[in-house]
Amino acid sequence: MPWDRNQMAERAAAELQDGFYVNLGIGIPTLVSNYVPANYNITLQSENGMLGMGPFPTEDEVDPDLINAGKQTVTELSKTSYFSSSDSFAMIRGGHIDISILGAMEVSETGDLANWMIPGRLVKGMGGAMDLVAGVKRIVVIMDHANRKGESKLLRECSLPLTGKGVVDRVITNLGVFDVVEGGIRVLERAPDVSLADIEAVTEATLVD
Amino acid sequence: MPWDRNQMAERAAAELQDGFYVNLGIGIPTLVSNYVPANYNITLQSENGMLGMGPFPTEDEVDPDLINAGKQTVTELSKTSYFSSSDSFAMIRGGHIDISILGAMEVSETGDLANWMIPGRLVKGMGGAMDLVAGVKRIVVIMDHANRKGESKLLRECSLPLTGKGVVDRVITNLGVFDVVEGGIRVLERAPDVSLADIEAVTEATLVD
Amino acid sequence: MSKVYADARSALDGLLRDGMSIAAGGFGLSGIPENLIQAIRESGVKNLVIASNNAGVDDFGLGLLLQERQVAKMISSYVGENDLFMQQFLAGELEIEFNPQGTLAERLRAGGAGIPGFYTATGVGTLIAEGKEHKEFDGRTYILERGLRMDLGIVKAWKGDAEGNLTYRKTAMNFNPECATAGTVTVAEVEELVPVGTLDKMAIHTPGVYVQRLFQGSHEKRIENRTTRAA
Amino acid sequence: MSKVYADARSALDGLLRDGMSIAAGGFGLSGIPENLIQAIRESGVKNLVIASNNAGVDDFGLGLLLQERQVAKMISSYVGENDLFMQQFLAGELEIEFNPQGTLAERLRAGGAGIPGFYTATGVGTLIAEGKEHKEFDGRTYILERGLRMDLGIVKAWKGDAEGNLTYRKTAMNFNPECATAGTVTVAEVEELVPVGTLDKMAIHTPGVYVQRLFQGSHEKRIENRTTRAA
Repeated sequence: MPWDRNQMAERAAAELQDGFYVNLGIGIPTLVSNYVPANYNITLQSENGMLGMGPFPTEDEVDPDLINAGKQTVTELSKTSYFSSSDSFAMIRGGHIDISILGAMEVSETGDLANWMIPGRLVKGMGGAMDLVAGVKRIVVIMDHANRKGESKLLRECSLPLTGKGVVDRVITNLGVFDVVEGGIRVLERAPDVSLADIEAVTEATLVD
Repeated sequence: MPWDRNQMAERAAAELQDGFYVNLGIGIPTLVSNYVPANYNITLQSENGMLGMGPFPTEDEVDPDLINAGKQTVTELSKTSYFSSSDSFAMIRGGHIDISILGAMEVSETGDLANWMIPGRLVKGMGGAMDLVAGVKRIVVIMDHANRKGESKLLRECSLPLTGKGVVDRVITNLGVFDVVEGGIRVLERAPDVSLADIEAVTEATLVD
Repeated sequence: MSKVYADARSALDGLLRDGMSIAAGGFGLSGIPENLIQAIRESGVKNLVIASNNAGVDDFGLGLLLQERQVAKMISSYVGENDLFMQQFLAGELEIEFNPQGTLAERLRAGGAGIPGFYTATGVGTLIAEGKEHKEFDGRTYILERGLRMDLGIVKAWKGDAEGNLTYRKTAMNFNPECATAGTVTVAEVEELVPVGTLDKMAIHTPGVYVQRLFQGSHEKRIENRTTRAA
Repeated sequence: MSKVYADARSALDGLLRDGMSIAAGGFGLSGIPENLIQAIRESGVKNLVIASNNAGVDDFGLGLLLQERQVAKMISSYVGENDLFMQQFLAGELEIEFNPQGTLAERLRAGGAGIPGFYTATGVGTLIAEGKEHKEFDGRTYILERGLRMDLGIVKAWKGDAEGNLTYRKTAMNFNPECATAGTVTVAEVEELVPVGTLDKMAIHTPGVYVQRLFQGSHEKRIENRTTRAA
């Protein structure tokens, strides 16, 4: 049985180690924070200028001066620090963040990532995604294995404009966990009752042992 | 009669305008702050990371965490702000400081400045001088017109390694005030009872009208 | 020689002209110079080139300038919240230069810091890198990005004093310090004008040298994406 | 997984090796990591490459490492206060790479910020520019300077917490924030270790992500050039 959104997020949480500094993308990646082991000291970075992001506020705590990179209201923690945008991206670009977990439209077998632009559709912009994939030590993608038409999102080559070239380390889909390795994509784990044939059927990328 | 150190500093103070942000070099330039008109709001920058430098401390006020670029103990003012070295030189390099008044070993008629190194002598380093002359909007030099051997320090070309090329706007010496202009050095003012012939006698640089 | 003005309109007096470039602080609707944007709208100045991470929403923030068709070009990282933007863009009335968010922040910092260009790995192998100089350092490829110096910086701070010293609050800081340094002239609006000497000298995020004019404004501080949990 | 160590020696355990590069905070003798320098001296590690604005004085600061001939190369802007330095330099035992002060600060910042190179007008037309790439932007000539990433950053802060958040005091800040970011691993000594949450969140000059280890030390804070006026 393929994983659902929460199970994918739970699996992604296993990528974290105690003491990690983590940047989570918008969407499913945001759910990852729900599955961090209680005894871990994980620090979330928000690229608009905050290290140590807390949970969403209660209605009473809402503060227009305290938002995350998705422009959602958030809260601070005792360890929180604030800084400017250039300082925030110095932290990201300089490789000081341990891991970023991001959504994707497409990932190629060489680790190319496309998640910001569909030609012919309205272009909204890349925000901080290009900086994150270029700068963060380890990039893990969470995405559905196939799109709504049933077409593989794990491709030989991305068809969409790239966010970064050769940047993805690991992909977690509803079908399993995949590493970008020499020569293609290696199946690391399969979701319960998902066979290798099930994966092969919806994977365009070269699968290697 | 040539100006003495204090008179040179007093003349240099006339280069300041109300509201100016100013960086003063070590030595005679430091004396300039003694001659700022009382009704002017002048802010001194110290390149080790301070805007709004106050006077030297009383014995009771001495603080090892509060020094200027000459490593002298200083004080803060109500308007003072502190920042890191990269932020300090961003301010300098970015052209946000209105004027820097510096000492010199040699100045050329094209505005080259030499004030950091004498070959064959021990080299101590340039500190922030190269950044100041490259970044600050206006560079005024205070120096004796001639060295101890009576040789001109206002030269056709500098003989010493440069601090900056074509960076000096104005030179204040014990004999007068000089501007670096197209074609050479223009005499702007003479110290009391100093004749043009007196100046010509100790000036190697081309003097122009 | 006071830096303190009564309001946005007087603080902008003599500074605006058609075709000028403006760096505007804010991320989403947080920490945006609301009063200055409104005054720029009322001035009627046209053909602006604006560097700002976002373009506001249709009826707030920089969207107000789009409503009046005052903007010729935006330099931004994300404009997804603004439908007016998209209409004018598709109609060819508005140019957009997308910059990765960190590249935009660093370009503004560099412009303010006298650095005309720097190398970054961000965007290598993407559309962003096209036409830019590529250079290898220690075996990795980087692209050259330019510092951005703008005619005017407009920023919003929490507290400020008559010397122009500014301090921001939480994530409303965002691009404001960079925009303050990138502006050849910078005008700041503050929530509270405080006496000189009352700001913490170790927490002045924008030293007064960067701010030529400032005023105390009133701020709606609209929330774009209110997200809460149960109490 | 605690970042807090008992003292300089334990905080450096396993981090030192001959020939490594170290970025050391401080300007003159102000804000220098006194305890870490002493512990590095006691470790006996050799052939160090040290980026630090100054080289201390003969018997304090980095001068202590010069005494033991532990330094192979200094990257500094001014070393005039140190006679030992000059002796070793003239004897060919010590290499010096002079960097303009602002260039050194920006190189350390750039290294920490993932920027491998940037252009500056500082030093154009001087010895400093020799052998460096020159490039023209908007009619002015600039030289390419490289980002500096160092194996170890050693810094001294005023207050720090167990998360590694640091805050500095007055001009003792100087190069410390840059050295913290430039170190692949950074160790901080603080005057006072305070509970997490007590530092002003808007005045944390070095966020904890940059600091892997820290400890509370005792500090002599020697004054190099005591200058006073009459009371």
